[in-house]
Amino acid sequence: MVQQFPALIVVIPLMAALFMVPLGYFNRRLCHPWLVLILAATSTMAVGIMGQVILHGPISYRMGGWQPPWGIEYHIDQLNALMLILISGSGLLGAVYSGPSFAREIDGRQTMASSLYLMMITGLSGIVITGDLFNVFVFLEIASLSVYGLIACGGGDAPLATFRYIIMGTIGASCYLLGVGYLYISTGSLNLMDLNRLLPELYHTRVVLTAGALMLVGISLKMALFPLHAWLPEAYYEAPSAVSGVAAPLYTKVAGYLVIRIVYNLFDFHFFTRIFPILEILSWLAIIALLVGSLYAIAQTDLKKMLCYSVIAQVGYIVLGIALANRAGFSGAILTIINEVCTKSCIFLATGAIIYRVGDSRIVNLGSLFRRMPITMLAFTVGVFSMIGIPPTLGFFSKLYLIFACLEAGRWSFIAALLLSTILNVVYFFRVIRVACFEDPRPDYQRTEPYPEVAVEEAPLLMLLPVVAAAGAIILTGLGSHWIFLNLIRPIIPAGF
Amino acid sequence: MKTIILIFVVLMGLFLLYGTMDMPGWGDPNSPASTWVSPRYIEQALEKTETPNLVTAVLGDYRGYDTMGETTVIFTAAIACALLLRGATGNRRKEDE
Amino acid sequence: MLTRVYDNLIVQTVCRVMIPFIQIYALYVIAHGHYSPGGGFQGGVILTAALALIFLAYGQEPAARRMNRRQASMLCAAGVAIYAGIGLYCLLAGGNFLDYSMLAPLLHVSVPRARSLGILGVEVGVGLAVMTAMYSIILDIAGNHEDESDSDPESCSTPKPGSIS
Amino acid sequence: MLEHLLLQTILIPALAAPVIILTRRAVGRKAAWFARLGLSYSTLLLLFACLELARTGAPLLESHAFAGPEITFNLLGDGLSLPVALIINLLCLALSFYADHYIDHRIEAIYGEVDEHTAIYHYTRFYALFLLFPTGFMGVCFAANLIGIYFFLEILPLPLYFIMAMFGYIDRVRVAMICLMWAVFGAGFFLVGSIIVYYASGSFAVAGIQALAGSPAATWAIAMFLVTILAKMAMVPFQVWMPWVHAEHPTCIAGLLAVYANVAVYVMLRLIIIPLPADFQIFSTPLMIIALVTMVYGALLTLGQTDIKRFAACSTISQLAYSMLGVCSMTTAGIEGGMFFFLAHIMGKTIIFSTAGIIVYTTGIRDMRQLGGLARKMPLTTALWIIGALGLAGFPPMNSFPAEWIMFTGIFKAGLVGSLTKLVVAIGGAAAITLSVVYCFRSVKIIFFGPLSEQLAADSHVKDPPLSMSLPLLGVAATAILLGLWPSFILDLFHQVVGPLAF
Amino acid sequence: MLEFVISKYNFWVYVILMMIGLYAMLAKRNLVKKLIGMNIFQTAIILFYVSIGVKKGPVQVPIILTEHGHVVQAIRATDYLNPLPHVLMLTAIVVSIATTGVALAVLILIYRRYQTLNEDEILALRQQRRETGA
Repeated sequence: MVQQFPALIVVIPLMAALFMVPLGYFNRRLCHPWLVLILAATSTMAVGIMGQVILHGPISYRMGGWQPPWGIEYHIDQLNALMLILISGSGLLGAVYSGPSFAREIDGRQTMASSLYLMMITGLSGIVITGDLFNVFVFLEIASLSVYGLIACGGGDAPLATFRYIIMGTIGASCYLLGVGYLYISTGSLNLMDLNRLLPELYHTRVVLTAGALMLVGISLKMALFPLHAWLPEAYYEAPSAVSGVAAPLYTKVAGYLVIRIVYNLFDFHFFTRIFPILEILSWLAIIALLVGSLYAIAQTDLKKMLCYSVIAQVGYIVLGIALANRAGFSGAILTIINEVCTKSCIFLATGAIIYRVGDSRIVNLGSLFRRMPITMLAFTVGVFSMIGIPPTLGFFSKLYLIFACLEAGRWSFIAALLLSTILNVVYFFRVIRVACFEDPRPDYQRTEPYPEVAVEEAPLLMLLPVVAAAGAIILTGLGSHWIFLNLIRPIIPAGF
Repeated sequence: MKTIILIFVVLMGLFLLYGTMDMPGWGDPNSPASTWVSPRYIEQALEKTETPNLVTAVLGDYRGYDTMGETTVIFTAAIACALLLRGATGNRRKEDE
Repeated sequence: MLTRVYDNLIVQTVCRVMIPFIQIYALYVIAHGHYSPGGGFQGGVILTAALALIFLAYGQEPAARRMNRRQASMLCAAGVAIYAGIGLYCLLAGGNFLDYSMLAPLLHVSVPRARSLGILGVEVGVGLAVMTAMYSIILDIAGNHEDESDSDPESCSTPKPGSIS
Repeated sequence: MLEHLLLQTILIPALAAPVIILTRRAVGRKAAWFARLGLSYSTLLLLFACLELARTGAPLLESHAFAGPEITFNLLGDGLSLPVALIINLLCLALSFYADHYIDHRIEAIYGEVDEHTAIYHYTRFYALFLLFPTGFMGVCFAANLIGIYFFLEILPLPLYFIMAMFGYIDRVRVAMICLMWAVFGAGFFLVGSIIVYYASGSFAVAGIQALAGSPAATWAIAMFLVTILAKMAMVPFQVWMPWVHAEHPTCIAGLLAVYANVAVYVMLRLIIIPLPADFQIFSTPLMIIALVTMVYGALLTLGQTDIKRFAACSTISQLAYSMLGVCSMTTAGIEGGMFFFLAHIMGKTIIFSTAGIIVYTTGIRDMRQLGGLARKMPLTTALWIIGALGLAGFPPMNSFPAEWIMFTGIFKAGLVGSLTKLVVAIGGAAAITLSVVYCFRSVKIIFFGPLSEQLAADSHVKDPPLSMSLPLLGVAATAILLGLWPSFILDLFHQVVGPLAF
Repeated sequence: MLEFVISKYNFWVYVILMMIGLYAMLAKRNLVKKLIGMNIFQTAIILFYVSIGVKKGPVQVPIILTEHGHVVQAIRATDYLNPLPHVLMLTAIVVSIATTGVALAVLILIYRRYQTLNEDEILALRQQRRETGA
């Protein structure tokens, strides 16, 4: 059975999503336990796959028994397995959390929302597990469509934000598809490993160059890399808490994963450094992204919006690691992905819990939250420390690797930018902590929301557990960062650095 | 603004055309796309799947997983529309802001 | 709010005549997809066209009486489930996911024939899923959300006036 | 008990903090005793270790795995780190007793009349945060890995930030932020310096820094570390934060703030001067000049203060520069004297500041001009302040006297064998001592002698504070005098490390 | 140059179509027009893919000629069109339709909230609401 896990990890959530529809019509209260159950199973399978990969090396799984490149092939190495764990783990946290969150924010529509939630996990897992470029596109669209639906049901200005997201997301996906088409016309293959074998002879043709650029631009749109980021803050801001608590950590990072695959596995990275030096441009964009994102975040007065801009800044870190194209950069990018998933889960879910209790996420209204929601705020603080990069959280180690990478590449100015962005992080996060810690609740604050009056106290257990678990994951991954490097990253560092 | 967009769009088009300059001509039977993966489908699909319509054979079997994804996509769309439009007047956040 | 009156006799009669033929044709397209252009998706869309004709000619309520939103969603899930279920059966029977050759012992046929039948099975699933999914989308987008007699009373609170119809 | 002795001193306070939070509902105010007991225990451990070291001369080495081979948690307790840690721990212990009344007073002043439950909440919160200080200081003292030192240097601003923002004076939240930003600013440079070391030597170990000797990377690493150290020590271009921070924080952590700033001297000695003496030569003279400028600047600033807390704060700037001057002189006597002055200074500063806290606590007045004649009503407090002032001014029998004596021996030696500039600096430094003598005795005169204002004379609250506030300070004073009479206990330990180095 | 244009005019057509779609998506202020632009854009890609599959000469559609279950003539790869792009595009068409469906649903929600589908009017309205609301 274990060798079938690669197929099951995608199909089980899919089947569960199908079954969710009649189940929800039968009794809506069963949706949430079902969701949690399935994602727990998925997480177990992800860990199983990781174990197998570590013990026996990369797994190849042939869909329908067809030999690649004619059939669709899964080629699973440590990076795939790692992404699967992150997706199903973060999905599990969000699933537990979604019980009270959906009941508050989209009451009465949990059935469809839970079903779409599972579809989102299906899509994301499909993207990161497959080794076929067109298959990536299909799952990219499953993931995108489900997240469009989930964001748009947030109410308020969410539909407009979603529409912009749809337009931008479609342009991104289409650019990717076009890039795949260009590769197909010049090689005749869609399989990643196969293309990697075929492409080097064609590196000097214009069509391959265009294809590489198109794919990177398309994924950058999905990833919200700096000049293409405009759609992201509003979309994640308007989404229901459980959705933004899963989409914000996962989507941009899955796109980051795709960039890693394109730069290092599909093409040889020498292609992007020597023949078509786009990595140089990407590294500068990354630096601009992490500074601009932080500056935007400072300008916000709303906690959730601030976090959305911090997502943009963090994309800069990932891309920087990829674009520097050396060992430390590659490791730093992957560590940043892990850190981002844990941290953003923790912070976004904690923010959702705050909104659940306070009814608002404007920073001025968060007075004395440390007193009223101590555990949530403690977890939030752990997340903040990881964002800033205080050891022993993983954030510190990922930044450390990035700084090594800059050193190795001899980019002193980038180190300065990294440190500056750290200081900016301190500025905007400690503003929140300051209000939550030292200011009293505003006496004239009135709940304008349609929520019923609730006491501002510790969040319900189902919301609290995921937040605390994510905070624990931040510390654990930080302490285990060297293990992660040895077992998960070192085996997949591309040859040639 | 519209002028900028127009210029951008034209540049993008030129870029795409630049990429096509190295492509094989239209209908070239010796292009890589026609000589690497696809001949195997044409030659073996009937024997292996007893399906003369190669498109169906590739769609349903060789790349059946893609097709399952395709079906999933449309299911997702249906569910998304249902989520958004059925009983969409419940308890909505910031509705009356 | 516009209320349409569905009383155009000519349209209704033509539809009544056309719909069975459309449906038969759709089934042909699905079933004959192995030998001629066609397949689950194309056939499914044609089936949707038949349902859409009912919707256009008679209005939402008669259409919903034939298949309401709830049934459409469930059937759509069933369609995808047929596809994934065939794949899962192959997996449980010892092959990889979607490896139709594992159907051969079950159906007592040769491996290539099993593959052919497997394709047919998934095409049926695709056809069902596409038909109901498109129909469900049409009902959701074009329906006026006021005669929701068929839907879950819990999940559908009062519709909002001012929606487009 | 004695296994992992160094680790114990770091972990015990760190573990006591959550214990306090967890037990506060059950035992209430008594939870603070976990802090005191823990600190007493670790102080005893350190005292034992110092005595043992003095007897055997064998430094303690502990290795603990942390995050792989590069980033370890190795600890080193040698003649330099153990006495420093001992004195710091002693101060933490003393202040943990002193803070008992004081923090109640702050809670009442800030949060008004609160019920017992809320009071305990704030009270235990203070103690839990307070314990991060000993953790951080012990870590900085003992860590034998650059990332370890960085980590503990990053920990230290956190309790500072929170305690200041929760229990400080008027502008506390903003000032806490200033302090934090400066700390982060410094930490960033420290990290860059560590990475340069790693890049050049292939390891984060402190012992590996020597490998850089003579290379251009050494100069860069030193420059990066120095930015951090100067920012922490509030040397002249970076001094802006110190008066603010020192003026607004609650006085029960004042001594620790002085340690926080001054421990940078220790870091400098450990990371720069001991492993890279040759490369440091070019920085020596400029740093000495900076130190002299800071000394004079700080002393003049102090003379101009009227606020009793700012007075102590500005004197810190001046005093920090002394130890800097000593250590930068690059002579054995200078370094040992500088380090000893560091210890003398933090003890004296603890006494002075805490006494200032007592005055503010009893009179509620911070302006020195409104005080006067308090000696009659508060004799014990007057004695404490005078002891502290003697310490700051470097008079016998305080330990700052031998410290300054030895230190200036070293500085003059450096001046005589070295360049003329150093000699001029040495003379200037010696002359600057007179300034500190002046401001110390001026403060004694203004606050405690002269006419007593009517308002204060009538106030029945103005009297010596409860013993729990003054006894710990008397203990610190006694230790300071003891060390002033018997400096060789610590100087011998220093000499174990500094002596073998060839300067 | 002329030869380049003539031998590859399929690419020219798809690029022009695609740019029309892209322009509509970016420049039009009416959200429905943006959506239509998106459809044109996706159609252009489908056109591109399908044109990959074409082979000139005496070539069959990719359905193997059989009579009563037996192959009429020996199967040669050069005799039939490339089926793979068609397969891919069937999927892409479905994706395009699904996206359009969700986008329409979102447009309905937008219309319910703002009573208009013009982006400028929506933004003005939102600004106005924010000012009065705050």
